[in-house]
Amino acid sequence: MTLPKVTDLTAWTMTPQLLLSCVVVLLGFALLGAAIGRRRSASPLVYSGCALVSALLLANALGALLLAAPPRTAWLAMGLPWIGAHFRLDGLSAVFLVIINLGALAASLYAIGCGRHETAPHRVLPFFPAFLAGMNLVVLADDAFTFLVSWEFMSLVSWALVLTHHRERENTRAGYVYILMASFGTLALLLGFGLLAGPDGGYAFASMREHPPTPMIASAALALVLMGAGSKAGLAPLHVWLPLAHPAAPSHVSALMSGVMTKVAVYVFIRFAFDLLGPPQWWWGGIVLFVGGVTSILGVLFALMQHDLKRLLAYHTVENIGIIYIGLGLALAFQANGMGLAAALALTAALFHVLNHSLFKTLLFFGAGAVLTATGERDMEHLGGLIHRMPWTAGLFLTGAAAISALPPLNGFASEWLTLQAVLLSPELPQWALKLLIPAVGGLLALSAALAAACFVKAFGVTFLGRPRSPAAANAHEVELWSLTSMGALALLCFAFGVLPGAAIDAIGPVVESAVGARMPAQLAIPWLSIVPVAESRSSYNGLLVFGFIITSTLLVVLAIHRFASHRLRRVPAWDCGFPDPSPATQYTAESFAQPLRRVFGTRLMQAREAVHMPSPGDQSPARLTVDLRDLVWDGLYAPISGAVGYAADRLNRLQFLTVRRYLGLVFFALVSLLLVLAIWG
Amino acid sequence: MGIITALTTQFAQMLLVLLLAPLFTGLVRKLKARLLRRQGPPLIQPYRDLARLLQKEVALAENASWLFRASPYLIFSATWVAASLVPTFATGLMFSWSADLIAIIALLGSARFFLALAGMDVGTSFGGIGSSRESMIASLAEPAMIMIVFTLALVAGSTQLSTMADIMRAPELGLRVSLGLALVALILVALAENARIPVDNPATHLELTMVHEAMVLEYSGRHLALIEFASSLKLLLYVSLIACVFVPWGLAPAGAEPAEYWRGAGLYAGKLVIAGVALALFESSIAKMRVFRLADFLGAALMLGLLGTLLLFVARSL
Amino acid sequence: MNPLALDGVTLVLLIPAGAALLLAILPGYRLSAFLNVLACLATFVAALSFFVRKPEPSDYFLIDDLNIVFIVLNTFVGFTTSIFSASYIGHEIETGRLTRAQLRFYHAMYQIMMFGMNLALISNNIGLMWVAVELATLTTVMMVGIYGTHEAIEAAWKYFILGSVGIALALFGTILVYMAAQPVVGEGLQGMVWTVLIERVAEFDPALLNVAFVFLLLGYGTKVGLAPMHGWLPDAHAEGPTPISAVLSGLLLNVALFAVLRFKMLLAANPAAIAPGPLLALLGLVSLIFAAFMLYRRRDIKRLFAYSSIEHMGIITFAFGMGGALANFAGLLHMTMHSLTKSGIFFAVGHIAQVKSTQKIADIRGLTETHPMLGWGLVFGVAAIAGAPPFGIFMSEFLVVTSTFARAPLLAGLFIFGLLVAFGALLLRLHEIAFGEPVGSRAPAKASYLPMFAHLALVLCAGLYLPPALVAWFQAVARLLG
Amino acid sequence: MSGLIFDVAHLLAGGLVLVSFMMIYEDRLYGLLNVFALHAVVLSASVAWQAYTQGAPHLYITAAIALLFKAMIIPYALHRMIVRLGVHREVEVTVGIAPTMLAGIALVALSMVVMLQMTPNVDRLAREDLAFALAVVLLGLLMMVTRRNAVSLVVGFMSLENGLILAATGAKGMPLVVEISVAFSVLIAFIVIGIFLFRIRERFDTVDVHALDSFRGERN
Repeated sequence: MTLPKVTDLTAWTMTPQLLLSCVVVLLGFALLGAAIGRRRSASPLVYSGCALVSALLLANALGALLLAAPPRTAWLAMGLPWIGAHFRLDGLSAVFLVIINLGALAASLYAIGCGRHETAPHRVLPFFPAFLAGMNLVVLADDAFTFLVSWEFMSLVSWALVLTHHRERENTRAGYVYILMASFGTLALLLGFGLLAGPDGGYAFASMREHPPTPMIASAALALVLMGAGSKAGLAPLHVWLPLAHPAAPSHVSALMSGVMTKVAVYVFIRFAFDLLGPPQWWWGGIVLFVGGVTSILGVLFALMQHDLKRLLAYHTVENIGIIYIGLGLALAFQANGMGLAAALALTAALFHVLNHSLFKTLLFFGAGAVLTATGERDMEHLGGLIHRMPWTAGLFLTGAAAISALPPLNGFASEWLTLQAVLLSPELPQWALKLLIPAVGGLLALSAALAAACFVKAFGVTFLGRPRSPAAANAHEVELWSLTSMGALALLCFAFGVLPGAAIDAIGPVVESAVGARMPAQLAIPWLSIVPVAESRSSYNGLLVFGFIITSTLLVVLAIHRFASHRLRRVPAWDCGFPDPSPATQYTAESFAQPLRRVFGTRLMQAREAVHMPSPGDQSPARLTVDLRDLVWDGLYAPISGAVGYAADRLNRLQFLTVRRYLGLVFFALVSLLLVLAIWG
Repeated sequence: MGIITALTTQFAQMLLVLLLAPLFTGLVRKLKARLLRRQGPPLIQPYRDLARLLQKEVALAENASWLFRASPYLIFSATWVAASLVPTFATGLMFSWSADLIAIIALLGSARFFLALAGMDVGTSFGGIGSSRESMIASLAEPAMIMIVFTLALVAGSTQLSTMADIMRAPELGLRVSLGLALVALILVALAENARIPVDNPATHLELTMVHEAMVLEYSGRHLALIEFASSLKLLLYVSLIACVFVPWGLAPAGAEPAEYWRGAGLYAGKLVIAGVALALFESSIAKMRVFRLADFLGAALMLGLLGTLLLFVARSL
Repeated sequence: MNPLALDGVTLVLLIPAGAALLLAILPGYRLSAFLNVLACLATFVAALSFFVRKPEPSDYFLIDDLNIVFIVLNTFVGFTTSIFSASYIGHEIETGRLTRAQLRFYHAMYQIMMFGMNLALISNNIGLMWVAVELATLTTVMMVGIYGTHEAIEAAWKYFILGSVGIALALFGTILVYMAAQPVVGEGLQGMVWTVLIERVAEFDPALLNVAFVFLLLGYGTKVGLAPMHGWLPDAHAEGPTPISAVLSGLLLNVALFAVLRFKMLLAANPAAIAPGPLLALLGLVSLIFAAFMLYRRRDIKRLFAYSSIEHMGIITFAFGMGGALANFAGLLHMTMHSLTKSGIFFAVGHIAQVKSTQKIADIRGLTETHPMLGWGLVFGVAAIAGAPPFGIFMSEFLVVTSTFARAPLLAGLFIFGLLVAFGALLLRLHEIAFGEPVGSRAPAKASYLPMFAHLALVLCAGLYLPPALVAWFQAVARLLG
Repeated sequence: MSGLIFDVAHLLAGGLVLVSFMMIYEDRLYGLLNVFALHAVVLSASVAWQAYTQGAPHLYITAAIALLFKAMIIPYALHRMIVRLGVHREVEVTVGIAPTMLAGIALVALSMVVMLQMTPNVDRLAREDLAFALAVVLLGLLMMVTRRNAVSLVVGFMSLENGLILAATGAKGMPLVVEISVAFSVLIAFIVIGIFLFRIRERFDTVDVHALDSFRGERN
C-alpha cells in the first residue's frame, strides 16, 4: 500500500469514517476488558489502549477544528432500516470531540496509575472503553435514532460503572436514581425528536434542518430538550441524581462523568437550540437564563454543606453547568433580538467555560481520587495535613481549586470574565422581562462564583492543610507517576488557557459563526495577546500581561527580601494564642467552616437546623452538635412523586389477590361496557 | 520616546503606591488617637514597624507547609499589581489596558484566597475561625463589588478603569441615582474588605472577634511584614479606587506633560488626607458589629449594587 | 394440495403430533428430553422451508406474509425453550419436584401445545383456528398445574375458568362472523375460510361485525392477557415450570394476538364497521399503565416478568391500535423482539430460581457477584425488556412514540408515562436481584446459557441492524394491517 | 308454513332464556342441577327443531349429544359428586337473588338492542336466534360471576356453552366441524373439572371457591 501523499492524508484523516473506526477499536477494548478482566495485566493494557485511541481521536478532532474543515458525513446501513445511520463531523461536534477525548486521554493515563488499586477491576474494564465509545458516538450521530441509541448506551454503560462497588447500599440506590433519571431524559428527548420528525418520520437531522418546525412546536421541542439534556447535565430540578451517582463511580470514571459527560449533554442542547430548532424566540433565553441561575446558586450552596470530597465536586459540576446555561441563555436571547455580535460573545463564553470546566473538574476529581487511593477516605472530616505527605497532589489540586474559583491567571477567570462581559451587553435587549431577569441572574452568577471560592478554600484547607485527623491521613503516600503526569498536564492546560485565552476563543470562532451567524473579533490579532469581548473601547483583559506582572513583582519582592531582610528561621510549636499542643480535633472541620455561611444562606433554603445535645451532668459521654439539612428539591418534587407511585401501586396491588369470581367480574364488566358502547354508538 | 515616558509613569505609580500605603495607615492611626485625645504613634511608625519586622527572625510553626511560606509573597505581589493598576494621579497608564476592574477585584480575591488557606495551614482553631469568617464576608462582599462594577460599567460603557475615570470627568454626566447607590455600596464593601471597624477591629487581638488578625496569627518576621504591607496597600487601593471613580477631578489624562502629573499627584495627596480623616471619624464613631449581623450589613451592599444595576438596565438615564 | 403431499404445512403439524405420541410412550426422561429437542428442531426446519417454497392456500391452511414470520419465530423459540427445558428438567428430577411419570406427561403435552400453536397460526378456517387455540390453552392449563402444590392447582384452576370463558366468547364471535358472512358467501365451509372472508367482507352487515369483533377481542384478548382479562396470567406464569412460562409469554400470547390481528384486518377492510383502532389502543394503554403500576409490589420474580409480559402486550396492542405503516411495523417488530427477550429472561430466571431454590426476590441478592453469567445475562435481559436502546425493543418503542406523538400527543404522553413507570419498577427489582451483598447459595449453576445468550444476541443485533428481507416482510404486512 | 317454523323456533329459544332465568333464581344446589337438566332438554329440542327445518341431518346428532350428555350424564355425575364430597347444600349468592334478576333483565334488554341494530338483509330468524343466544350467554356469565360455589360456577359455564350451541345451530350451513368441537370441548372441560374437583377435594375439605382463594400466590 503506497504511503498516502500529504494531500490524501487530509482527505483520509478528520473524517467520520476514521473516527467511527476508532470507536469500534474502543468497543474491541471493551470486549477485551470483559474477557481478561480478572487478570492483573489487564488494566494497564486496556487503559493504555484507550489512551492511544483517545489521543488519535483528539488529534483528528483538533485538526478538524483548527483547519475549520467543512462538515463531512458518513452513512452506515445500521439503525432504522429505511434511514440507516448518519454520522457527521462539523465544527460543533469537533469542539466537543476535543473536550471528550482530552478528558478520556487524561482519565486513561490516570487510570494506568491509580487503576491498579481498583478493588473490582473486572467490573470497570469492560465498561470504561465502551463509555468512551458511547460519548464519541453521541457527538458524531446525525440522525435521531443513532443519536438516542448512543445516548442511552452511554447512560447504560455509565450506570454499570456507577454500580462497580455495588455492595454499599447507597451506591445501588445512587445507581437506581441515576438510571431512572437517565431514562426520563431519554424519553423526553424521544418526544422532542418525535415533534421534529413529524408523522412521516423524517428522522435524519438533515431533513429536520430543511423544514424547521413552527414556533409553537419549536418551543415545545425546546422544553423537552431542556428536560432531556438538562437531566443529564444536572439542571436545577433534575440535578438530584448527580451528587449521588458521580461519587459512587471509581474516581477516573466520576471525573469523566462530571467533566465530560455533562458536556455531552450541553452539546445536545446546543445542537437542538442553535441548529435544529431554527430561529429562537426571545423568551427561550429567559427560561434558560432563569434555570441556569437557579442551578448555579443551588449547586454551590449545597456544595458548601458537603463534607464528602467527591460529592462536593459533583455539586460544583451542577454549579458550573448553571454558569454554562447562563451563557447559552444569553446567547439565545441576543440571537432572538438579532444582536449577532453579542450572541457570538455569549456563546463563545459558554463554550470556553465548557472547555475550562472539563479541564479543572477532571483535574479536581483526579486529585480526590488520588486522596481516596492514598487514604481510602472520602470524608474530609477524617483527612487533613496531606500536603506534607502528598505535596504534588496538593499542588495540583490547589491549581484546580484556584481555576474553579475563577482566580485571575487561570482559565476559570477568563471564561467567567467573558460571561460577565456578555451580561454587561444586555441592556440593549428590548424585552422587559429580560431587562429585569438579566441583572438578577448576573447577581446570582457573581454570588455563586464567590461562594465557589469559599467552598474550595474549605475543601483544600480541610483536606490538605492543618494536621491529619485520622491515622489513614497520617500515613498517606503519594500516588504513582502516571496519575501525577495526567494531573500535571491538565494543570498546565488550565494555566495555558488562563494566560492565552485568545487561542481558544479563535479556535471556537468558526463553530460560533456556524451556530449564531457572527463571531468574536480575531483575538490573536489584538496587540499584546489580550482578549477583547466586542470592541477595543469596551474593555480588555490580558492574561499574559497580568501573569507576567505578578511573576515580576513576586521576583522583585523576593530579591528585595533576600537582599535586605534577615534569613534566620526557627521551627517552633504553633503559637495558637498560648494554648499547649491541642489535639487535631480542635481544628476547623468542613462542618464548622461552613457554619457561618450555613447561618447566612442555609436557614431558609435548606431548613438547616443545628441541635446541641449536652450530656447530663454526671456522665462522661461527649456533647454532640448535629446539623440536619433538608434538600428542598428532593422533598418538594421527588418524594411526592415516589409517594404517589407507591400509593397507586398499593391500591392496584389488591387486584393481584382477587378471587376467580372477581376476575370473571372484570371480564364481564368489560364485555357489558363494550356492548353498551356498541348499543349507543354502534 | 513615548514608551519610555509611559514606562516611567507606570513605575512612578507603582513606587508612589508603595510609599504612600504605610503613610496612609499611619495617618489614620494618628487621627484616631487624636480623636481619643491620645498622642498616638508618629506618622512614620508603620515604616519603622516594617523595618523592625524585616530584621526579626521568623518563628515558623512545625506543621507549616511550603504554602504557608510562599503565600505572603503571592499575597503581596497580587495586591501590589492590583494597586498599581488603579489610577492614582493619572489615567491611561501603560499597563492599565491589561486588566479591567473585574480583573483587579479577582486579583484581590486570589490574595484573599491564599490568605485564608495560609490561615488554615498551621492547623490551629484560630486560623480556622479567621478563614471561615473571612470566607463568609468575602462571599457576600465580592458579588456586591461585581454589582458595583456592573453599575459603573453600564454608566461608563466599559469596565476599563481609565475609560471610567474619563467618562466620570465629562461634565454632561450629571447626577445619577444609581451612582449614589454604587458609592454607598462601595464604601460598605471597602470597610468589609479592609477589616475596618464595623466588620472587624484592625487594632484588636481579641480571639473571638478578630477575622483578619486570626488568619495572620502564626506569621512572624519578614512574612508578617509582607502581610501588613499588603493590607495597608489594599486599604490604599480602595481609597484610590473611590477617589478615581467618584472624585475623578485632577487626574491627568493619558500622555499629558509632567506638569499635569505633579498637579494630579498633589490633588491625589489631598484626596488621601480627606479620606483618612473621614475613615478615622467614621471608625471612632461606631462600634464593631456582631459577626452574624455582617450578613445583613453586606447584604445591604449587595442589594444596593443590584438596585443600581437594575435601575440602569431599566432606564438608561437614571 | 392433497393432504398426503409432504410439503411444509403437513410437516409442521405432523412432527409435533407424532412426537407427542412417541413421547407419551417413552419412559426415560433423558431420552424424551433429547427427542423433544429433536422434534422441535425438525419443526423449526420445516417452518424454515416456507421461506423456500410457500405452499398455496387451501380451505384449511394458509401461509401468507403475516403468519410466515410468526411460524418461524414460534418454532425457533419452541426449539430454544426445549433446549432450556432439557437442562431444567434434569434439576427438577434431582430435587424431586417432578416424578418420571409427570415428565412423560410434560413432554407429550409440550409437543401437543406446539402442534396446537402451529395449527392456529397456519389455519385458514377461523373455526379451526379457534379449536387450535383452545387445544394449546388446555395443554398449558395441565402443565401449569403439573407441580401439584396449592398455588399450582389454584393457578391452573383460575387459568382454566378464565380461559374457558374467554374461549367461549371467542367462539361466539366466530359464529357471529359466520352469521355475517353466510348471506353473502353462502352456506357451508366457505363462510369460515379467511381468504374468502377478507375479499367479501365489504358487503357483510357492519353491526353484526362490530358485535363479533367485540366478542373476539375480549375472547382472544383474554388469551393475550390484556388488562381487564389478565387475571390468570401472573399466577399461571409463576406457578408453572419455567419452560412453560417462557413458552406462555413468548409464544401463546403472540398466537392469541395473531388471531386478534386476523379479525382486525377483516374489520379494517369493512368501511362501515367501527374502526378497530381506538378499541385496541384503549385496551393496550390500560394494560400498559395497569401492569406498570403492578410491577412495584411484586415479591415473586416470575410474577414480576409475567406482569412485564402484560405490559408489553399492551404496548403491542397500542401500536396496532394506532395503525399506519410506522406503528404497525413497530408492533410486528415488538412482537418478535418481546417473545425473544422475554423467553431469554425466563431462561435466566429459571436457572436463578433453581440455583437459589426460591422465587422470592427478597432472597436473591448480588447475582452479578455470585453467578456472573446468570447475573449479567439477567441485567442485559432486563435492560432490553425495559426498552434500553442498543436492544431491539427500543427501536419499536422509538417508532411508536415518534409516530403517535405527531398525531395524538396526549396518547403518546400517557404511553411514555407508562413506559417510565414500568422502567422504574423493573430497574428497582433488578437492583435488588443483581447487585448488593450476595445472599443465598453460591453453588455454581450447571445450566445451558446458550439459549439465553442466543436470544439476547439476536435482540441486540436486531436493535442495531435489521436484515432488509425481514424489513420488507414487516413493511408489507404493515400495509396489510391497515 | 314458514310462520309456524319461525314461531316454534322462536318459542324454544325464548324457552331457553326463561330456563336460564330459572337457574339464576335457584338457590339450592340440587334444584340447580335439575334446572340445568331442563335447560339441556330445551336446548336439544331447539336443536332438533332447527335440524328439522334446515333439513341438516348432522344437527340431530348434536341434539342427541346435548340431550344425552348434558341432560342426563353430567347432572347425575355432579349429583353423585356432591354427595361423595359432602358439599353443603345451599348456593351462597354474593349479591342476593333480586338484584341478580334485575341485572339479568337488563342484560337481556342489552342483547336485544345490540342484535336488532342489524340491517334487514339478515333474515329475521337468524337475528332473533342470535339475540336469544347472546342473552343466554350473558346470563350464564352473570351466574358465574354472582355464585361462590365451584359447582354452580361450572354449571354457569355449562349454560353459557348451551347458549353457544343455540347460536351455532341457528347459523344455517355452519360446517359440522364446529359442533363436534363444541361437544368435544364440553367433554374435555367436564373431565378436567372432575379432575380438578377431585384434586381440589383432596387438598381442602370444601369445594367452595372462597376457601380456595385464600391460597393465592404471593399472599405469604
